[in-house]
Amino acid sequence: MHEKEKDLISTFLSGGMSRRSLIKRLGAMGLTAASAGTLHNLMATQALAADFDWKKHSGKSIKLLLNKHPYTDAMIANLDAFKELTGMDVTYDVFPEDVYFDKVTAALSSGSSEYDAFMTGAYMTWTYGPAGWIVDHNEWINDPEKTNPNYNWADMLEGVRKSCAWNGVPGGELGSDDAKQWCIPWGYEQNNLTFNKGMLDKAGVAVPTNMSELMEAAAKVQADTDGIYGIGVRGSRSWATIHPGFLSAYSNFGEMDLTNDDGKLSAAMNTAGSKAFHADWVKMIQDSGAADWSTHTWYQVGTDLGAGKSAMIFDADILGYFMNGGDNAMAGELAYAGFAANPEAKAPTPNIWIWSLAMTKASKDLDATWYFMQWASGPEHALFGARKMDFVDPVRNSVWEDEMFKEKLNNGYPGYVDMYNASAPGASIKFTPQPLFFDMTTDWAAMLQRMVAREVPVDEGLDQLAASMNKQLAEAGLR
Amino acid sequence: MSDGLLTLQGINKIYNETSRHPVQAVSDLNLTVAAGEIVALLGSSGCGKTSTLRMIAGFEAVTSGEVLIKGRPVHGLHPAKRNVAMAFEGYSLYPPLSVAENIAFALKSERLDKAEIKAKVTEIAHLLEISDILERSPGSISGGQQQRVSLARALIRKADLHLLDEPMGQLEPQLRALLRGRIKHFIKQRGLTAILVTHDQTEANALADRIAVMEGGFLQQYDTPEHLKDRPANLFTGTFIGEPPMNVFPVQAEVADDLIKLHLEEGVSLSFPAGAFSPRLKDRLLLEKQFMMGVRPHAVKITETGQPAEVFANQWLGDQTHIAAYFAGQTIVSVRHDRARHAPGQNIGIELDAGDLHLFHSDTGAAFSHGGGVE
Amino acid sequence: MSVQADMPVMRRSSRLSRTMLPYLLSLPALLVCIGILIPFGTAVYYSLQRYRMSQPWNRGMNWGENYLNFFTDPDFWNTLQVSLTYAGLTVVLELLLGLGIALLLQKRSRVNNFVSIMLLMPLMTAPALAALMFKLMTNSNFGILSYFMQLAGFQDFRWASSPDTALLTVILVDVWVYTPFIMILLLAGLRSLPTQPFEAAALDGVPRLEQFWRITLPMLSPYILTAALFRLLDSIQQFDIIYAMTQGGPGDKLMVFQVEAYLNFFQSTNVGRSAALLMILWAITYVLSNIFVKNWLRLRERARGEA
Amino acid sequence: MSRIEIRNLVKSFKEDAVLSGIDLDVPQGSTLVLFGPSGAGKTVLLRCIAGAIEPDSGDVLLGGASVSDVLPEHRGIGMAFQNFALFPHMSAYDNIASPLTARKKTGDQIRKGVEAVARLLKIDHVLDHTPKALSNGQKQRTALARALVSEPKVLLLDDPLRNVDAKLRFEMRLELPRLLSDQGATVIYVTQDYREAMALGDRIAVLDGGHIIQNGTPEEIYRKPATINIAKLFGDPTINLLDVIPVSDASGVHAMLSDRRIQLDPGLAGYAGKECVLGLRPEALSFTDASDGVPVTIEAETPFNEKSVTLVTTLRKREILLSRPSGTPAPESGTVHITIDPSDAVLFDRETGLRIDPNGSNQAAERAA
Amino acid sequence: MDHMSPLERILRAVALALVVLFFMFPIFWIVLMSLQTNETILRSPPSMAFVPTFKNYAAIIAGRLDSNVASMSIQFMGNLMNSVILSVGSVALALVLGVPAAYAFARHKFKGSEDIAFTLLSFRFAPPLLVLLPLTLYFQSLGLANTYVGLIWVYQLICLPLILWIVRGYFEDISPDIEHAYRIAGHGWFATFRKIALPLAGPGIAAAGLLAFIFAWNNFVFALVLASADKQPVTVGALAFVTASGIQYGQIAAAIVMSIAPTLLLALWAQKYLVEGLSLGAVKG
Repeated sequence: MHEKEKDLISTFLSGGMSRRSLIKRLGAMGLTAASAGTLHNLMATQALAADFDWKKHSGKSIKLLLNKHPYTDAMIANLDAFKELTGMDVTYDVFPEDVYFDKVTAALSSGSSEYDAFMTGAYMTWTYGPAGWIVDHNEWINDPEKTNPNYNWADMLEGVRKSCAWNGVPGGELGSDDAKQWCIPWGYEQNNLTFNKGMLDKAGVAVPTNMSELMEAAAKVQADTDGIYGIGVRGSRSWATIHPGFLSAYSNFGEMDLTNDDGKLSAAMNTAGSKAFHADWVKMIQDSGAADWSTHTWYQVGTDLGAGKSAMIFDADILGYFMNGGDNAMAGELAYAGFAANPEAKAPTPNIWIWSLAMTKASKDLDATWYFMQWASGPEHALFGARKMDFVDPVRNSVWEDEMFKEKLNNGYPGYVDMYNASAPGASIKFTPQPLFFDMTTDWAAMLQRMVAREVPVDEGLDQLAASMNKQLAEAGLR
Repeated sequence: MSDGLLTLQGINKIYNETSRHPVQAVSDLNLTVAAGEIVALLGSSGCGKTSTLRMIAGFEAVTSGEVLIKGRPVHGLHPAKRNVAMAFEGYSLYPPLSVAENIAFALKSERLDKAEIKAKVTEIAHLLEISDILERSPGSISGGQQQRVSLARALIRKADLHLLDEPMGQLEPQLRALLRGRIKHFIKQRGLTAILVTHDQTEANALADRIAVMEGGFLQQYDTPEHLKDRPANLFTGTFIGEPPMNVFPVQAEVADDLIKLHLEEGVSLSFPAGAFSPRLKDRLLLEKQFMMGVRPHAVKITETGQPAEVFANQWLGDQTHIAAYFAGQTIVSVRHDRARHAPGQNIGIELDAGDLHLFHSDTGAAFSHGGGVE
Repeated sequence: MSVQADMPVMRRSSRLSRTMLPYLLSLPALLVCIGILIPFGTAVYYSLQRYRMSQPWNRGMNWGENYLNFFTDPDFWNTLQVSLTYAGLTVVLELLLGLGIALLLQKRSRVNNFVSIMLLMPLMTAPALAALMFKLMTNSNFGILSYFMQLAGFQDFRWASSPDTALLTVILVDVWVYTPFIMILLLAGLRSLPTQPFEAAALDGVPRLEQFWRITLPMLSPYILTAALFRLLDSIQQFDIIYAMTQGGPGDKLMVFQVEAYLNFFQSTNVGRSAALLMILWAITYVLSNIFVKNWLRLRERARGEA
Repeated sequence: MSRIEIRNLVKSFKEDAVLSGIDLDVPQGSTLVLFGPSGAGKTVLLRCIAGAIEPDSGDVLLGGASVSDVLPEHRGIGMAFQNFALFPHMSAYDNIASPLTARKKTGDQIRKGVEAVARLLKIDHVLDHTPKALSNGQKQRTALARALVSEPKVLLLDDPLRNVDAKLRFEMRLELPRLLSDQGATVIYVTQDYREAMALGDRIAVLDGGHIIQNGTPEEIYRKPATINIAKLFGDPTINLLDVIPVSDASGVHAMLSDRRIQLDPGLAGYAGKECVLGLRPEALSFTDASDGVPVTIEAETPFNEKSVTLVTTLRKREILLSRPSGTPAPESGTVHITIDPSDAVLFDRETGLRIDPNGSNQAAERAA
Repeated sequence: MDHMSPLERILRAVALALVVLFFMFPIFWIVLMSLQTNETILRSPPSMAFVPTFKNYAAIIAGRLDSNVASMSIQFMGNLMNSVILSVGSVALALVLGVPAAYAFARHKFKGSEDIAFTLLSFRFAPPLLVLLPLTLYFQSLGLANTYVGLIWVYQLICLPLILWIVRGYFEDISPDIEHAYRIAGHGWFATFRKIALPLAGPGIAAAGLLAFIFAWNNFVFALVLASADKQPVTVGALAFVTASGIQYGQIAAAIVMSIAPTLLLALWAQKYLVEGLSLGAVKG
C-alpha cells in the first residue's frame, strides 16, 4: 500500500476532505471507487483492531468455496483489508450457481479438507449438519478468546440468525434453545413483488395486494402490453422453485409443508387450503406466466423483468434490485412492494433465503478460519458491502440503520426500503427443517410443472405428492 | 469390318485429364469384333485392356472416339441399356447373396419365371463345376470358385456382348485347361460374341479367334493366334508372344552375291546361302544395315558345329528342357523336347535356320521379314 | 573365411520372456483401468446399502432392498421408460437421417466432401454446449427457433418447457449433435464397399431399389449396427444435454438414468439409491454391448459373404 | 554348418492342423523346393523356420543346432516373402539395407553391399524409390535383394516369382540358380509352379494336407510320382489317367487300352486283377504309322506356342491328350494309331491313389496298409 | 460415369441444402449472437441487422465481465487453458499407455486377450457417474482431488478405450510379414515396433488421438464432479455467464464459440484422419 494513498484516506477519515474529492484524487492515482472503498475500509478496520489480536494466525492460509454472486464480489473486493488486518492469506474457488451446490456436496461428502469455509443456504445445512460435515458455530461465537469484541452477534437480525440454527431433530423448531448454529448469516433475500411501473400504469392496474389481485393484474397487464407476460416466478425442476414467491404466498395462507406430530412428520400439502392455493398459483402461471416457465430459474425470472419481457416478478427482492440498475433495459423503471398473498393476512410473511457462511468440519484450522468468518460477517465488512457494493439485504440491524446505505437505496431504488420494512418482521424460513428437504421440494416443483402443464389435476397431484412424500418420510424413518 | 457387332473408333482414354499428371490409358484404338467372334485383349497389366473393357461396358466415359454396339453409338448410355454382360476379375459378387442368388440376380431384368431361372442356373453351374456350392456364400468359397460364379453370372445372360475380364486367373491349372474348352464350346454353340481380357497368352490362344495385343495403351497387333506367332508385327509382339520369349540380337548384315552374313556381337556371325532369303529381302538388307534379329527358342538348334556358346543353365521341366547359354554377348535360350544333358559350363554350337528368323527395324521395332521373306 | 566367423553365434532367449511380452505391453493400460474397477466395486457396495448422507445414523447394509424397491417405485419405471424411449427414438432417427445423408454424399465429389466436412461441426460441439446453444435458440423471448415457430403459426411453442415437446426438443439437440457421427460412419462404410458388385448390378440392369435392399443394406449392416450400438449405449446414458437443458423436467418427463442418479446423489444425497440406479443402467449397457458384439461378428460375416 | 533340419514339426491354428509332423533335411548349399497347392502349409513352415511363428512341437535345426530358443533376429536367415513384405515407408535402398543396419555395418559397407546386390538384380536405378513407386518385378527383386544382401547361409524364398510377369519370371528362373550357388546358401524355395520347382530344385518336397507326401529329385517326382495327386500337379497338359485292371499272363503284365495291350513292368504282376489307374504323360504318347499302335480318333487339336496338344478318344470314348513339339508332323483327323512307351507308364492303386512300385519293395502298398 | 436424371439431380441438391441448413444454422446463429449486445439479441422479432461488436469476446479474453451493476472477474481463459491441459494430457497419456497395449492385442493373440480387449472397450460404455461418484471419495484420500493428474487419469475412461480400439485395428491392418521381415533382417522387437509398426500405424494413431482429444474436450461431467473451479474446462466454464445481474447472452454465445472453435479448427485441419478414425475405430473388431 502506498503511503500517499494512505495519507489521503487518513485525511478523509479525519474529516478533512469530502468523499467526492477523495475519490477524485484517488482516481487520479489510478484507483477505482471500489478499491478506494477497500482502502477506506481497511483504514477503518485497522482503527478497530486495537482490542483484539487479529494477527494471531498471521501467515496461515485458508481456502473458500464460493458461489458466483454479487455478495461474493463484494467480499472479494474487500479481501485485501482482511489480509492486511490478519496477515493471513485467502484463496477461493468460485463456481456458477448452476453447479455450485453440487460442488459443495461433492467436496463435503468426500471429507475434503481443501475448503475451510464456504457459502451456503440455510436449507443446505439441514443436510450438511446432520451429515457431520459442518460445525456448530456457537462454540466460536461464544468464545471471547476467539471472537473480537466488536463482532456484535446480537446485531444480527433475529429471524435470520435463528433461521440458521437448528437442533438437528427432524421437524425441530429453528432457533430453539438447543439449536446448533450451523451457519453464519451473511446476506439474505425476502421474496416480494417487483414490478414494472410503466407497464402497470399503462394498463391501468394498481399494485396488487393479494393473490387474486395479483392474478388479475398479471392477466390484465399481459393482455394490454405486447410481447410480455404478466408475472415471473421460478419454474425449473428444482427446490429453488418452491422456496421464493411460491412458499412465501403459501405460508401467508397459513399452509405448511409438513406437520410435526411429536417428531413424526407428515406431508401437509394436500389440505383443502393448500389445494385452493395451488389451484390459484397454477392458474396464474398458466394464464400469465412465462411460456418457458418450467425452465425458469431465478436468473431468467430476473433477466426477463430487466429486459421488459415481464411486468412483475414474485421473487427475491434483491433480484428486483439488480434489475433496476446497470444496463438493463428497464433500469429505473422498476418498483417494489411487500406482498401478502392472503387478503386476511395483516402483513407479508416472506420466506427467506439466507446466504450464509459455514466452516467445514474437515478444515485443518478452524480457529484461523473463524477469523475470516467473523471478519466477513462482521459489521465493518457488512457496512462496506452495503455502502459500496451491492450487498443488499444485509443481515445486520446496524447496517439497516446506516443512513448512507438507506440514502443509497432511496436514491436509486425508491420504495425498496419501504418494501423491506413492511415485510421484514414476518420474514423467516417457513420450511420444516428435516433431512428430506431437497427430495420434498424437488418433487414438489416437478408436481407443479405437471399441474401447470395440465398433466394432472391439482387435487389429484397434491394427493399424489403427499402420498409420495409420506412414503419417503416413512422410508427415511421420519414418520 | 464396319458391320461388326462392336466397333471401337479412335478411342482415347485419359485419366485425370484436368490434373497436372494426366494418364493416357488408351490411345487411338480402332477395333472391330464380328458377331459370334471371340476376341482376346492380351497385354501385361497397365496396357489399357481393362480400361477398354470398362469403356465398352459404360463404367468409364471415352475421352474421345466412339463405341458402337450393333452399329449404334452408345456414348452416354447407362450400362444397363447397353445389353452387355460382364464377368469381373475380382470380388464382384454380391456378398450378401448365395451363389445361386448371385447367378440368378443377373436375370432380374429379363423377367423369367422361377423354374426357368432354376434350370438356367443349374445348367451353367454344371458347366462351370460349381453345382456343389450353389447355396454357399461368396466369402466362404475360394477365389477360383468366386471367379467361376462371376463367369456364370455373365454367361447366363442373354446379351449382345459378353465381356470377360481375366475370367480364369484364379483357377488351378488343371481346371483352367478343362474350362477353357467348355467355355469356348458354350460360347460358340450359342453364337455369343465375347471379348476376353487376359494377360495369359495360353488362355488367349486357347479361347480366342483373334487376339488384340496391347501395350502402353496402343494396339500392337490384332490378328489370329497363328499369325501372331508366325508373323509378329513388331518386336513387342514378337517377344511378348511365345514361351519362352523370343531370343533377340542386334545384327549387322553383310550381303554378298552368294552369301549373306549376319554379324552379331562379340565377333559371332551367321552365314546363310543367299538363296535362303528372298531377293527382295536381300535388297532390303542392303538398306537396313543395322536391325534386330529374333529367333524363337524352339528354333535354336544345338549342334557340334554351330557358332560357339557356353551353357549356363539347363532346366528340365519334364516334357521339355530349357537350355540357356551365353551367345554373342547375350543369353540365348533353346527349347528341347527331350532331356538334354548339356551341363552348365559346357561349350556348345548354336545353329539357326534362315526360315526361323524374324527381322525388325532397330528403331521402330516393326517387323520387315519373317522366315526369309519380306513383309 | 573361417567357418566359425561365418555363422553368428545365435543368442538364445528364454521362452518365458517372449510369452510375457504382450502382457508387459498391455500391463500399464490394464493397471490404469483396474484403478477404475475399484470405484466400480465401491458403487456396487453402496448400492447394497441404506445410505443417505443427510442421515448418517441410518446407514447400513440393506442388501437388495434398493433394487427391490424399484419394482414398486413409479419413478424408477418412469426413468426406465424415459431412458429407453429417448435412446430408441434418437437412435432410430439418427440412423435414418444419417443413412439418408450418407447416401446423398456417397459419391466422391468436391461438393460432397465439403459438405461432409461441414457436417463434422456439430459433432465437434460439446453436447453440453450444444444444449446451451439450443436453449438460447428456443428461448421464448428472442430464440430464433421460437420465432420460426411463431411464423409457422405455432404461437405458443414451448420447446423444452412444455411436457409435450420437451422430449422432442432434447431429441432435436441429440439428433443435431450425433447424426453427423452416424453419417460419417455410414459414409465411410458406403465408400468402402467394393464397387464391382454395384457395377455388375448396374450392368445387369438390377433395379436400384432392389440393389439397395438386397446388396447395399446387408453389406452396410455391420457399420449400421456399430453406429447403432455406439449411439444406443451413449444415448441411454444421456446426461449432458438433458441436464443442461431441463435437469430432467418438466415434471419427470426427461428423468433419465444418469440425471436421476445425479440428482439422487447431489441433491437428495441418497447414495444407495443413486448407486443402485447406476448399477441397473450399467447392467443394461453391458447386456446390450454383449449382444452387439456377438451379432456384429455374425453380421460382418454375412456382409462379407462368409456365413 | 548351415544345413537345415526339421524334426517332426507340428503347428495348428485353433483346431486346424496346418503342419502335422514335418521332417526335412536340406544339405548345406543345396536347394529344396517346397511344392504344394495353396493352403498346404508351405508358408507356415517357412515362418516356423524363420521364427516368425512358433511351432507347437518339433524342432528346427540350423547348422545342427536347435533354434527354438533363438529369436528371429538372431537366426541369421534371409527370407523373401511372397507378398514382398517391403517396408512401405522406406526407400528400396533402405529396405535392402535393413539387414546390414541390423548387423551394425558402417555406412560404407552398407552402401557397397546394397549397390552390389542391386546391380546384380538390375534394380540399381530404382534404389531411391519407395515400394509404392516400384513395379511388381522391381518389388520382387527388392525383396530378394533384401534377403540376399547380408549373404545369409540360410535362405527362405517364398514363391518369389509369383507376382512377376511371364518374361521376367522366365529370366529370373534361369538366373536364380547361379545366384544361389554363388552365395553358397542352403535354400528352401516355395513355389506353386511345377516348372519352377523342377527347374530350380535339387530336391522337391511335395507338401499337401500338412504332410510331406513325397520328397525326391525332380526326376523322381516327375517320373515316379508317389500319388495320383502329385502326378496331376506336375506336367502340362496334365497326365492322362485311365482306369485299368492289369492282366498278368504268360506274355507279361499288361493293361488294355482301345483293345490293345499296353505292356507294363513285369514287377507289377502282383496287381493283376486289381483296380488301378494307369498314368500316361501326354508327351510320352506319339502318333505312329504302324498299325499295331493303339487306335484312337482325333477329336481336337489345340496349338500352343511350343507344342500342339491333341485330344483323342479311344474306342470306349476315353479321352486322352497327346502333346508333341510344334512343327512336328501329325495326322490331321480320323482314326489313327498311337504308341506308348511302357517305361513312361505309371500305375496307381485306384483305392489309395498311391503309386505301385514295380520293383518289389512296394512301399506304396505298405504305406497304404 | 454419371447417369443421373436432371430431376434426381435437383432433388438431391435440395435435400443436401436442407441438410446443410439444419446442421449449420445453429452454429451460424450462435456466431451472430456472439457479435451482438444483449440489447440487440433481446429484440423481438429477431433481426439480422445489427452492428457487430467484439465486446463480448473482449470481455471474455480480458476476464472482466462488465455488466449492469458491477464488474466481475471470470476465468474463462483459465477454463480454456484447463481444457487444453486436460485434453492434451489425457490424450498423451492414453497414447503412451494405449498404443503398446493395442499393439500387444493386435499382434499377440495371447490367452484372454479378447476378453481383456472387450473389457477395456466396455469402459467406454460404462455409465460415467457410476465410477465418478465413488471416485470423489477416493480422490480425496489419494490426494488426487483437484489435481490435473487425477483428472487426466479419469479422462482415460474416454481416451484409453478409444485409442486401444482404433489403434489395434490399424496394427491388425499392417501385414505381420512386414514386421517379420524386419525381425528376420536382424532387428529386435522394440526396433521393429519403433521403426515399422509405429510409423505404419501413424495415421491410425493420429486419428485415434484426434478423436480422443475431441471427446476429452467435449466432456462435461468428469470435471464437473471431480474438480474445483480452477481446474474446470470450458464446457463447465461456459455456464459461468449466468450471473445475478442478468444473463449475458452475447457473452454466453461468445464463450460457446470460443470453446468449440479449437475442436472445430482441429477437426477441419485434420478431417481426413478424423473421418478415418471415426469409421475405422468403430468398425474394426
